[in-house]
Amino acid sequence: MRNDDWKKVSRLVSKKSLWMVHFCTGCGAMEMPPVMTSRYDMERFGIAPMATPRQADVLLITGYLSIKTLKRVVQVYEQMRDPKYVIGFGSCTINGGMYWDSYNTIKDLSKYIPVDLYIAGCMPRPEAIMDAFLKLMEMIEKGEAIGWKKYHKYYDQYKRNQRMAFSYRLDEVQDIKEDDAK
Amino acid sequence: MMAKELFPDAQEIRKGRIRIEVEPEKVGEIVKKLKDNGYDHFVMLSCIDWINDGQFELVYHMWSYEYREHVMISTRIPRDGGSMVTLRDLFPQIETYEREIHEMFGVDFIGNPRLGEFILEGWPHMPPMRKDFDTEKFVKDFYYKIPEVKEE
Amino acid sequence: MVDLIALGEQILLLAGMVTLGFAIGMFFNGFARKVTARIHNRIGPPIYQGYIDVFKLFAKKTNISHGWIFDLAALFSVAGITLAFLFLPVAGFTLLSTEGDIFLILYLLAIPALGFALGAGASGNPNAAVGIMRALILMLAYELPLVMVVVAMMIHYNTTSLATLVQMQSGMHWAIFVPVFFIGAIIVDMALQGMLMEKPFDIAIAPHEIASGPMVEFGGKHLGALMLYKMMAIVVETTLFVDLFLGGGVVLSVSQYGWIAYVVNFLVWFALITLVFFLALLINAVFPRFRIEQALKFYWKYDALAALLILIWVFAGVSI
Amino acid sequence: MILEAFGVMLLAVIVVLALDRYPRIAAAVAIIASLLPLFALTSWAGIMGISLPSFLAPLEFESSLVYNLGPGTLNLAITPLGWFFLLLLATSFPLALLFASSFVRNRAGGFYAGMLLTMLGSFGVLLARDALTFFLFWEIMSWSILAMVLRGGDRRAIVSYLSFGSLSAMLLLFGFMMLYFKTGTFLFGDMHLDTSLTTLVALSMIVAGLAVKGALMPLHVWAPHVYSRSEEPFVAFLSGGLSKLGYFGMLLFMYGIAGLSLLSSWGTFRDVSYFGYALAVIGAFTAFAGTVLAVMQDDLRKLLAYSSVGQLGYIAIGIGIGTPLALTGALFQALNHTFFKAVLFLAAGAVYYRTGKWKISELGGLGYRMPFTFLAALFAIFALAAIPITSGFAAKWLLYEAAIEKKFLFVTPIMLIAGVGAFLYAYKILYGVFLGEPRYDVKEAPISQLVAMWLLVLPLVIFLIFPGWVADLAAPILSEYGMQPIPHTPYVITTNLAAYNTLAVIFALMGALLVSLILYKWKPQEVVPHEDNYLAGEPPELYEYISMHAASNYYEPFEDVFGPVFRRGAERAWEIILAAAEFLGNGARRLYTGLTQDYSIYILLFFLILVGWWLLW
Repeated sequence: MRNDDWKKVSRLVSKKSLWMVHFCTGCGAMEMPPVMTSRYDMERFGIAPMATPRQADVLLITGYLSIKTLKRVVQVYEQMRDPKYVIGFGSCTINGGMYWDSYNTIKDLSKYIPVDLYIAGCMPRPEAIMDAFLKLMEMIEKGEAIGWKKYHKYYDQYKRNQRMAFSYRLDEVQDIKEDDAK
Repeated sequence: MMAKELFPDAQEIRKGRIRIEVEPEKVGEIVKKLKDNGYDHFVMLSCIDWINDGQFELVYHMWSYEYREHVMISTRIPRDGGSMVTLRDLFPQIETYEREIHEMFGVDFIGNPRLGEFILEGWPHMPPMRKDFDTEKFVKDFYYKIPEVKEE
Repeated sequence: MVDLIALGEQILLLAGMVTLGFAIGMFFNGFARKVTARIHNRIGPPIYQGYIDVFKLFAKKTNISHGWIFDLAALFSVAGITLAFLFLPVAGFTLLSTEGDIFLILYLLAIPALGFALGAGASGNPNAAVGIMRALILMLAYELPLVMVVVAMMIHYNTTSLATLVQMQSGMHWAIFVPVFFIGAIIVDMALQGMLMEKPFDIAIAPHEIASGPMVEFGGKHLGALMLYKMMAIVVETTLFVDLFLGGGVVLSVSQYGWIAYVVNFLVWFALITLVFFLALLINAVFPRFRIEQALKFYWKYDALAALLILIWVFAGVSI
Repeated sequence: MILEAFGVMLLAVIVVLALDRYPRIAAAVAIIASLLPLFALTSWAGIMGISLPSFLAPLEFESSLVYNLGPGTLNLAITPLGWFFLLLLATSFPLALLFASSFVRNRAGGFYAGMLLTMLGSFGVLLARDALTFFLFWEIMSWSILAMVLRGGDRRAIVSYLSFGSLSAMLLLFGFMMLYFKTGTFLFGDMHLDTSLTTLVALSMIVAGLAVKGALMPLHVWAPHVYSRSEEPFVAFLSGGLSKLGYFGMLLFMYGIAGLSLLSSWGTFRDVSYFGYALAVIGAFTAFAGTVLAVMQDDLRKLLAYSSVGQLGYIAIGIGIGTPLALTGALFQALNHTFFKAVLFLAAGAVYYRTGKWKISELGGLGYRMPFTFLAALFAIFALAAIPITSGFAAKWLLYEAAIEKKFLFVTPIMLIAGVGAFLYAYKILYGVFLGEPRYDVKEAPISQLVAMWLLVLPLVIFLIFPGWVADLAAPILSEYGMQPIPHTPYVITTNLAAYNTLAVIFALMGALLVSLILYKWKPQEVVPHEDNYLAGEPPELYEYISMHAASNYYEPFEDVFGPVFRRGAERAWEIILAAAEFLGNGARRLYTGLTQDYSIYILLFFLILVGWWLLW
């Protein structure tokens, strides 16, 4: 079997077993219980909630992120093992949403960690979440969900943006090269 | 004894809601007196930025379960370099409110040992709850200026 | 030369049975989730979900380790549970069970548990340490009623070998049909609930409370190995129950029916372990969880007290 | 020959005392001197036609040595039982000294002198063939142990050891005297005991006196104090080697001198004598209570001490049951315990040597820093928890089989549950000391300490593969007691109930490990630093002030349940007895008023009672 074929099979099987860790900030966490319980039942697609990022494949950011929370999110994201995917919930992760003018919440999540998929809405309905997961599976199968590859490739850019955010200054960016880029 | 009897010049906004305006130096004394007279619940400490007057207003909220009465002790301190003596010896929980007000408004509470970083981590700018802090401008100058990740 | 061929056949048989055991274990994972989902009025994952999950975990691109002690967990858990499986009589096959006995199996079951605990402890995560503490106390809790009933049975049947026990129960003289050991079966089933760490005794791996406890730092292939261990543990523990009380699932004698007996016995064994596991799942699906000292008190008060009655019954030699 | 060896050892005692300022040389002298008796005995055995090292074949021990030492006679002989225990002591003792060579720094001469005297006493006990010689050497051993305890300088340890040691000596002496008046001889070979009550009382007294040394409950009180307040090499020998002498004595008196038929003549229950049954029940209780108490300790040495108490209880169970199977199991357990407990105490010593801490909650993460110490301790812990990848399992298995065979319905579950309890404290040692958060940046233990530990681990591996060899060693002992040795080959032990094949276990384990290793090495992995740990996303900067080592009060739910019942139970009971004795003594003291009138009244009362008695009868 050629390596490409093997990768294809691997993707085909792996998409049916997405384990997620949800980072419950904001109100998006409230939409998860109906998705998981008997009304919508996401487990029928092999999606299961996990307790720690070590075990998980998908990171759900379910709402706004303050800078302080962003630090934890980056920590959690880096603790996840490849291949890993990120889904951003609602307007807050896209452009800040109702926190568009807040001094302490980030406006665009994809500047700090690679986001594979956004779900629009404030908040998105459970149907939208289900749809997003199906879309993610499709992307995985086609090999389009490559956020984790992007994170490796543009690691210095992501780190730069994270440093800017953590220090609340645009100019105070240290030399990334010294950091052990993975 | 009820607050009205203790402080005859207190202003009764409506039933069960008393407001006392005092000098900053007298706040400790009054809070202690109220605490000894049945007002044993310290509700919170809040701060208002009167930017046109150049003053911060600190409001100490207290509640008595006995009289079912809410007392607000209001005091004003100067906006620039204003400071206040900590009351953490009377009510330990005041410490937390003082930390928050220190972080958000920059008021110095003399005697509070924990006035460090509280909610914000590494915030280098002006305390953000002050009225002269323009959040919209800050967001535009900072968050929107963070560059997108460029893909080659 | 003949000996060598026989040895080769034996090794092939063992390897085949172990593979089959793991396959059944993975099937049980999907089965458990499906049953639980149906009780919750959900559709649930496909029944082959266990295979997909294990495949995915072993297909992860990067894996992390916390050092060589951490790696021992994966090694010892899979190897230990395989060892325990090999020393059980399974579906009419004695495997290696004539070379050991029930005590060996009880202690072999401790190899994966201690190996797993070693790895979890080596990760340095406090959640893992707390989880292991609970798991060990739970082990102490459920072992008391279990060993009391087992000792009563062993003294009654005057053997400690499971292979002999299964043989003595052949011809449908199952222990569960003896009234005393029917009660014993209920007690051991309670203990089995703790052994399988199903609710109400899943405090050790409480995912919402201590972030899945011992498994908190395991991901990728390490977690895959642990999942294999847990899945195989289901097979081993239910088989232990079936061997003790349900005659190991042996209904037809091989000498009489030839190869048909093997097939039938295998199917009956499979049906019985599925049934035992199904009962555990039913309890699991509807219960909240006990705190650890509640679990300890439950086992040592009610379960052990009932087991004590059995011991006294056997002691007095009444009606058995 | 043996007396010459004793003489050389006495000489060595003086030499090491003189070499107090040169600890290394003193250690070397002591180690050489400690190897002498073993050589002497082996060569002596060679003269007697025993070709060594085939000591694993059944031995013939016949002749005895009689030494006239002026006023008295020393009767010494090498017996199969003595030989078995000699092997244990003589192998663990030089290694403890080797460990001490880098561990003991201050007043080293006194340490080695005390150790050598202890060893001399214990060897004499093992070789003694009459009660007086036994008692003489027993007391030499006991008093030199006291000297070592005094070095520790803990008042509680000294007082408890002194009181229980004198209780033990008293009981032994009374027992010997009663036997002497009954039989008219001190020689073990000539003692022909009858079934009278006096013999029973004498035997019970002797066994109780021996049980003090064997740390059986409720006579164990001294052990945790002494074990936790003396130097580790000594404790390793005390717990590993010397505590076995109590059980050696029990075997000698119960089966060698009294014999099974005599024990059974006082009544049997399911073919087990009441005497043995009582011992087995006490042993089971000791095993369980010792385990529970060990789980609750935070001091590493105390934990190991209570674990010793618990593990020694198993030997008492085996001796109590008294079938060939049980006695083999007891001997096997004695052998295992000698080695694994010595390793554990030495490992604790090595940890202390590097970190200076005894408390489990203050240690942590040493597994990566001291890997060889960790592996030795891990192996010993596997043996302690009777995991079937060490020889520890075979001993426990034999005992379980023996108990089931004799239908010990209530003792067996207690033994089994104590075995599970051992997992709890075993993991507490593992996690608290060697796993978890690395807190100390220390080096590996010195090479002498490592060598000592690993040589002690060796027997645990050998007897895992060849449990039959222990049965070989036990066979002459059993035949001396008129019992059949258990059926065995080097790898397989067979009982009426089942069989245990170590080769099957080992090969299956190898195969399974190989398969899981292949499965495991399939994918690459990277090792992350310890700080990269999932704590709900808290960044590593915070770890500086948050301790991630969850080892303090580790088994809190367990302690909540068992603590009220077990904590200080035995000590409290003894304190109540002590208080009662003190109260009675104080009352008796009031009688001595110093007034002549009072004394005359006592005399009068005494005569009145006499007269009254005479009138009534």
